[in-house]
Amino acid sequence: MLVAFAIFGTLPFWISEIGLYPYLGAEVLIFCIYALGYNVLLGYGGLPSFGHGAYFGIGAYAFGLAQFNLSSSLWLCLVAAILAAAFFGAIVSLFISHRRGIYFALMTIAFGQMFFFIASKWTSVTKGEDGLLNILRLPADFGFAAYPIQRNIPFYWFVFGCFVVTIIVLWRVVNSPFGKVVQAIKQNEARTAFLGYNVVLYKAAVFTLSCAVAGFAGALFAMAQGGAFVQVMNLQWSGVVVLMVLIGGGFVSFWGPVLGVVLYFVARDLLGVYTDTWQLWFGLLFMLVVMFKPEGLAGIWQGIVYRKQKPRSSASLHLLVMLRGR
Amino acid sequence: MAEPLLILDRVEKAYTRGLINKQVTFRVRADLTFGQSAIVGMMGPNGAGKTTLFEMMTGSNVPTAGRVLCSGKDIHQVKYRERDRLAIHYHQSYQVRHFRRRKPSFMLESAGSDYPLVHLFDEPQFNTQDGYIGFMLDFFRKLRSENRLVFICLHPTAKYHLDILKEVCERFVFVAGGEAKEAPSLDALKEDTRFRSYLGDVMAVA
Amino acid sequence: MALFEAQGLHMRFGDRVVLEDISLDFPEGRLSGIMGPNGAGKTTCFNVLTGRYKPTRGRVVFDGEDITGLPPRTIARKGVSRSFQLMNLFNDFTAEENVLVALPAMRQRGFDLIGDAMGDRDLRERAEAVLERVGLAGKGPELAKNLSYGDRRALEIGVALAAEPRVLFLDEPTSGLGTDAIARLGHLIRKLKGEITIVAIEHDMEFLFGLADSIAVIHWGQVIRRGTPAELRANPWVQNSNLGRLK
Amino acid sequence: MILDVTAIDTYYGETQALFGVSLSVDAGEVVALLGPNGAGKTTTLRSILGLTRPRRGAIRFDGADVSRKPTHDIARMGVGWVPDDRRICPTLTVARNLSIALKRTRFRPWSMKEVFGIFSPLEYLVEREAENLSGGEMQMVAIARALLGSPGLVLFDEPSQGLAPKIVQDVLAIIRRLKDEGLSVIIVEQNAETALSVADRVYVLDRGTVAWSGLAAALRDDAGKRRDLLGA
Amino acid sequence: MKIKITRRALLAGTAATAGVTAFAGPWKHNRVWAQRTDKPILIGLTHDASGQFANSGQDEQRGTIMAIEEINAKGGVLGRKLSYIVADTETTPSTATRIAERMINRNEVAFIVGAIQSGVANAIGQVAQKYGVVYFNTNSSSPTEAGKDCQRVKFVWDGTGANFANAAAANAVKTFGKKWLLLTNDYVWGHNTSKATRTTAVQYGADVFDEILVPVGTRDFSPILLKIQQAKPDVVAAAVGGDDFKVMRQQTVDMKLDRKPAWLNNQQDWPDVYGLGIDSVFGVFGTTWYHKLDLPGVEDLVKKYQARWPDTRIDVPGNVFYNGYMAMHELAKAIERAGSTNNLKVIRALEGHKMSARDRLQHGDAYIDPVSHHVQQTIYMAMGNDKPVDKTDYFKILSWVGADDAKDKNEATDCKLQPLDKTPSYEM
Amino acid sequence: MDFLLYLLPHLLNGVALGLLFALIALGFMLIIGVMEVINLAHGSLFALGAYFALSLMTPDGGLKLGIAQLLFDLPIGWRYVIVLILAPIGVAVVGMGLEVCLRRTYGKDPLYGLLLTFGAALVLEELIRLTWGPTERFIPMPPSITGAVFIGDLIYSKYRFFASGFAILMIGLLWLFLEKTPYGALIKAGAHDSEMVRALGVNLTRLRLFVFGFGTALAAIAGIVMAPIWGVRPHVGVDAVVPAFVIIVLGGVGSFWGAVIAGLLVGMVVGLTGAYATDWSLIAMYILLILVVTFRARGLLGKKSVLEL
Repeated sequence: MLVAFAIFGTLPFWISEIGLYPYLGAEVLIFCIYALGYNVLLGYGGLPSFGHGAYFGIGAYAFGLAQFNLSSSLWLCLVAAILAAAFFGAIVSLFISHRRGIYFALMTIAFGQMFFFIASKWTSVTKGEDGLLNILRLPADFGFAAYPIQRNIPFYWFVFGCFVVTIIVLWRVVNSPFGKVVQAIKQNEARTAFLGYNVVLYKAAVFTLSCAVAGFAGALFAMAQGGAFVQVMNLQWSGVVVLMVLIGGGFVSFWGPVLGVVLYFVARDLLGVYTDTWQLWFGLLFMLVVMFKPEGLAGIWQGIVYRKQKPRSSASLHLLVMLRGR
Repeated sequence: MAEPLLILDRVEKAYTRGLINKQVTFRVRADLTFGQSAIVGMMGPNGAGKTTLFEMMTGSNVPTAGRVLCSGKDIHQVKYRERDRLAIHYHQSYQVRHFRRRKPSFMLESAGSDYPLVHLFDEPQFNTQDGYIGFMLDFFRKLRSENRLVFICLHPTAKYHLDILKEVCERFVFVAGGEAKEAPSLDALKEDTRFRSYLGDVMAVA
Repeated sequence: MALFEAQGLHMRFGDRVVLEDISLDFPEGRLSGIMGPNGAGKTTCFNVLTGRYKPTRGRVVFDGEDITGLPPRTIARKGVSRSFQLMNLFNDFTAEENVLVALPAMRQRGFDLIGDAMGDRDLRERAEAVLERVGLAGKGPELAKNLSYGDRRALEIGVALAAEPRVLFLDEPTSGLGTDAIARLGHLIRKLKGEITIVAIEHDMEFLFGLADSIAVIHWGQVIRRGTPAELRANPWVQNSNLGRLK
Repeated sequence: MILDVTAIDTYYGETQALFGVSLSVDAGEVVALLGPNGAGKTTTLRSILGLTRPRRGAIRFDGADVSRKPTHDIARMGVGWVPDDRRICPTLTVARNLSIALKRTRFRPWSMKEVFGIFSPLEYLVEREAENLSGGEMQMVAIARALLGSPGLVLFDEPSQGLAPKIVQDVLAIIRRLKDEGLSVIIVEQNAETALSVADRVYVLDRGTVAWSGLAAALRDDAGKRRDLLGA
Repeated sequence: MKIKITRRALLAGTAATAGVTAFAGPWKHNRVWAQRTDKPILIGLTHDASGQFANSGQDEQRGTIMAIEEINAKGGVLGRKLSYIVADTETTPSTATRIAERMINRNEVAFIVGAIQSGVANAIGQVAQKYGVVYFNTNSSSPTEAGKDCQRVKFVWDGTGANFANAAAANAVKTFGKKWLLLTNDYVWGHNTSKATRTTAVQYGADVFDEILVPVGTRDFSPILLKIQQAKPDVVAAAVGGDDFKVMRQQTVDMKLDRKPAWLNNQQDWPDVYGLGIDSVFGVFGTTWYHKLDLPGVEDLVKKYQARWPDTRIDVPGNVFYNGYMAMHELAKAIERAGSTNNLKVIRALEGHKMSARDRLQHGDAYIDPVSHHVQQTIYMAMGNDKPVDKTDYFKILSWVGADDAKDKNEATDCKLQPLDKTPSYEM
Repeated sequence: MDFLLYLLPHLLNGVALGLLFALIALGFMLIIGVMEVINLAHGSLFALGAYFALSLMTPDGGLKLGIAQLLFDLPIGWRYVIVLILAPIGVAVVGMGLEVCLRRTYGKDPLYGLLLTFGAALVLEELIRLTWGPTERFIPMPPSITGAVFIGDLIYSKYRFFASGFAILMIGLLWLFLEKTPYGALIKAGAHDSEMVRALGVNLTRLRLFVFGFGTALAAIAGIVMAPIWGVRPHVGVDAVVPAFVIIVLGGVGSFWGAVIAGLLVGMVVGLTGAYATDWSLIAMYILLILVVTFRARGLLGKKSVLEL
């Protein structure tokens, strides 16, 4: 956790030194937010969504449209993006929350594709293939002072702030009673229902929550890109977030998705130099992870750490588990 | 209602093979009447048609000829879902067979009964080691006392099977050679050579 | 009047009759047993009673209130709790978390998105008390999946108990346990008996006959016999079986 | 010993069904497993076949350790199985059900003709879809199927279930014949009488443990003991 | 001398060094170079290498690279060589944004060239505008490119859907009949192009009785073709692009609907048609260039192409290659005219610049419209060639329309260029 | 009357499409039946079939082996026949490779199988892109099955008649295979009760390998036949796997004729939306999926299966 903050908190000071660029850092953080939100659904809720790109896209569009039609306040536009994604997520959750496993996954694909098609079709609103352009990085107005975030480095700091806020919120959520119930549902849905919990409602809530976070990330992405494009809503992009979260180890660790995202982007930027086929290798890596280590990178790391700690008493183990949140 | 509980009115089922030159590969007939409640033991070699008879009594298998009247109602004219309100077939799950339904349910009449009148127990398992035999026999007697007709289809492969039959059954039906025949007692059945050959060595024990 | 009652339950899956006219009543404070051979419909019956399935016909009454067809969560909130035949724990939770999630106080806080689930001292004390009650004192921090089988069985009951039920349904609590563990479980259930109303499906007749106040035998989806253990044993066939030789 | 089962613990998921069960079968021997509902008889057979692999303990068949072998290898070594619920594929005809079972092992081979010689009704049923068979007919198919696999050890799970007395006698005759030919049989029965009439030795199971074992004759002759162990 | 610094070579060095010590990054050297006149001018090539338009993207890349090599062979620009880096935009705007950010901030390119899809072009255009980097949209022909999505730094080199519609519609009403049906790919380019077609056609008396929207990614056109067959229009004006068009053409030919009704296909990109056989070209369509134009220099270019790219599947240059090639050459000339790589100077050198027919290898003169930054140029009308002279001779050029006749009048009203003084300035 | 006459070709179209859908779905179903795996890579293998065919049909396909030249010298009709045999075999080999990877997921949550095949789908698509390029390709067809036929006033594609006929033939052959051959018996028995089949001495591992190969070969055949209708591009797979799933859910897992009927139904829906609501035709499949799963998760003729989680 501290490591993550240390790395991301100082990133603009060294990223150029290693041959990368601050803009990439911002994209990485945005996708971290997206993936962390997604992991509350997949890793904690056990609900695989293959159509999450839709809500990311909805957030992006909503941010742009709000900026053009509603208000020039950054905060209002962000709220609009979050609400829009949450709203559509909530509607979809009505259809899918009583489903599990494969049916759930396929329904999310179907809805994701529908949103994608509608976004590409509804050109009067989304501007279709051209993309919704000229979305501004509105100044961050804190009341006492407003900071422009047009340039990449200030924008990075802004995104970093969002990242920290998201982490704090999601960390609270997964360790809250709500988070516990969601984890309980993942482990044993029937039992949770028999303990008096309204399972469908919790599933709908966690789906909506993760859609809201996706929408938030989408809005930031729209700012980063200066536009909203329909491609982020397609199946392949939705699949990429699943890949990132699983390879990173979302099943076993809160931080897993961050590892996955960093690996994905850095590999993409660095390996992309040597090979056009890096997507292929990433896909193969994903298959290997599913086959041999569904716990992902975080799982491998935990495996090493726990092996070292075997002699410790169960109480201190518990302490460790609590510290890691799982 | 003074209607007899169950009438197998010249019921016959035949399976044939071949489209033009039809050959009968299987046939079972029954013409029996059960006026009031009783516990009936049913026996017969494998493939003689006991299960087919049961299926016709519960209405799932349509007879080639004849009628099954359950408390005066032709069971094949009763709504599918309500047939088990007249006659119910208890069987091992692997014995379930599915038959085609010709008429839609709404064209049929309702059963007019709440709890099955005829109970058909197809090869219930009797294990001497746990105590369930006792509970099961009690149950048969309870059904009988509540004016139900109980069939127990049982192959007496051991002496205690015969003991059970003797203990609870008042009437016996033996299905063999394509026909269901009734006998008043086990001893009467034993007069039948086919029954003796069906029993084989168990006869000696009995 | 009995605390929990089933009146004329019917259940069909498609064309298959699974439950036929089941009527049962479980008096308050007693331990009622349900027994029957495999596939007789005991677990289906349990599932109907606890709300997992809606009966095709018939009523389930709890404390004078008709709860037929209500979803499991609603029935559970009224004070009906159950354990499962196949172990149904939250495996990646610790024993303490397992119990914690089951506490009604936790349920009320279920949509609390920011509080700390493990931070409430009062809740944790209550969870610890439940663990102690089922003989798992001190095993709270252990992950459920790392517990021994017997402890898991006990935790299974602990989770059901933590919901502070008025009626506790136990589905084959002894299944898979060795003789010693069965004895310990019997001890635990005997302690609970009298405190709350218990209904237990059980395969192990020795166990059940030793504990139950009354027993219903289910076969072919019907109650084929009911009575006190002594009444059931009166039948000569029963006398000659294993059951007859029990002390 | 053709089969040696040593102290096996078998679980379904995490539910333990067998607690240290040991038994052995000699070549040309018929062994009966008796016991009440849920005692672990069927589980024992499943463990031998490797369908539910024991977590602890060892199983040796025909001189080889089979406790880690895949089921199909165990079957190919010559273990035949007549499951209690028959498990005939309902959408296949009798002939096709039998044809998929045909195989050779080091033990005596059986031909279709031979099998039809024993179960004469089957010959007329070959073209029938298995779901249209009566219970007894299915049982015949199940036994025929086990024989066609040329077994050296046949596991009969409730073979008398649903069969007419005469056919039960036939099945018992087959068991005796297998025994005479030096093949071995384990027979699981609820109906103790039937089993005792053919078995050499008996294991009585109770709640997943061996409660008693000994010669079948001892039980046959001692009514009191029989009552004690098996009920009336 | 050929300088070929590909992204691969450049980044390979980067990655290798980065691991060892605190590496200063390539751009630090650039700054040093910036003071020296022999520093190569770095061009970022943002051509699609994967995705829906990869085929065309690679073709225009060949054009651009060939032009760069020719320029370097002649001694470069302002005495400096050109070098380039390439990156795959995956035909995805969000990837294009990231690549543009990287090229500008990290690789410090001087100019960016390349796009097929309008979304990609817009994405790059936005980033480029932010930093003031001159960007050539070589092949995206959405009318919005030079309309509402125009940028001060962006120059559009292909004819747009509106140009082609203007060139074709008038003629078609006269020749084929008045009963028109529009077939529109359900996205921005399709909508705008169909709108332009409809306006022009109606102006000349056509009756547009139906418009069928075809979703992007449609595979099976038979229901649509059956409908067309049943409706019996005189003209089907199709604005269907990319791979969709290829499938549609294949199926139309298969159902023998390619002769009647008359098909008016907005534009025909060479990479989309080449290799499918002459039979597969159907209908009347527009193009900006053809390799058998009877003009001096055309044959030369074909020969140079074949010498430079002997292995490609496309044996002769087509319009997509041509746009890339011409644009790159014009960029070099503009730098020369500006006498500097200063972006604002280059922009000024480009705006309103006139290009002679001879230089353009077209029949009419062309100019860069200062209002929309769109290259107004000759548009050719063509159809399938029934008398090909060789196996590459797919098209029969029917006629051509000069730049002013083909011009899209709406551009002037739709396009609002950012003021030049609000555009960041730089010099590489 | 006129309306009906207009409708007729669309219905024909729907039937042709439906038969091909059924062919895709049957291979998909075999795999679900025996392995209880939802093979999301089915569509990519479908695409791979078309690409293998492309390589074998024309030198443009990128096959540079000397032996292939022999093939290219054959008359196109013969070549097509050979390709219809060789390409599916090639895809079956790839499918078997995937099955070997899948083994580790058997007995776990079916989600793992889903995730693995999802990854495999991405990998296969990427491989196709790398090998054959990202753009639309066309497989040359024997002239005898291309062109149009006239039914009275209406034109209809000859190829679609061929495709329908071929699909009917394949479905018929598949039925015969399942009903009349010992392998068919093993597959059916294996799908019904894998445990018993193992106890009969059948190597289930090998049976699964075979069935997976067989199922993917069916996908490949469908891919080849579908190629002239849908075109060949790397991401064509998604368009095949969604109807397959809809059909299986509609028709019920394990029901052969259920799948055929559902295939026809889905084909009809797609054909008609293509004609009368063209701009919505691509979403139609997804709307159908949502409707089907929302209202009829068990399927029309289906039994309980792994799908019901």
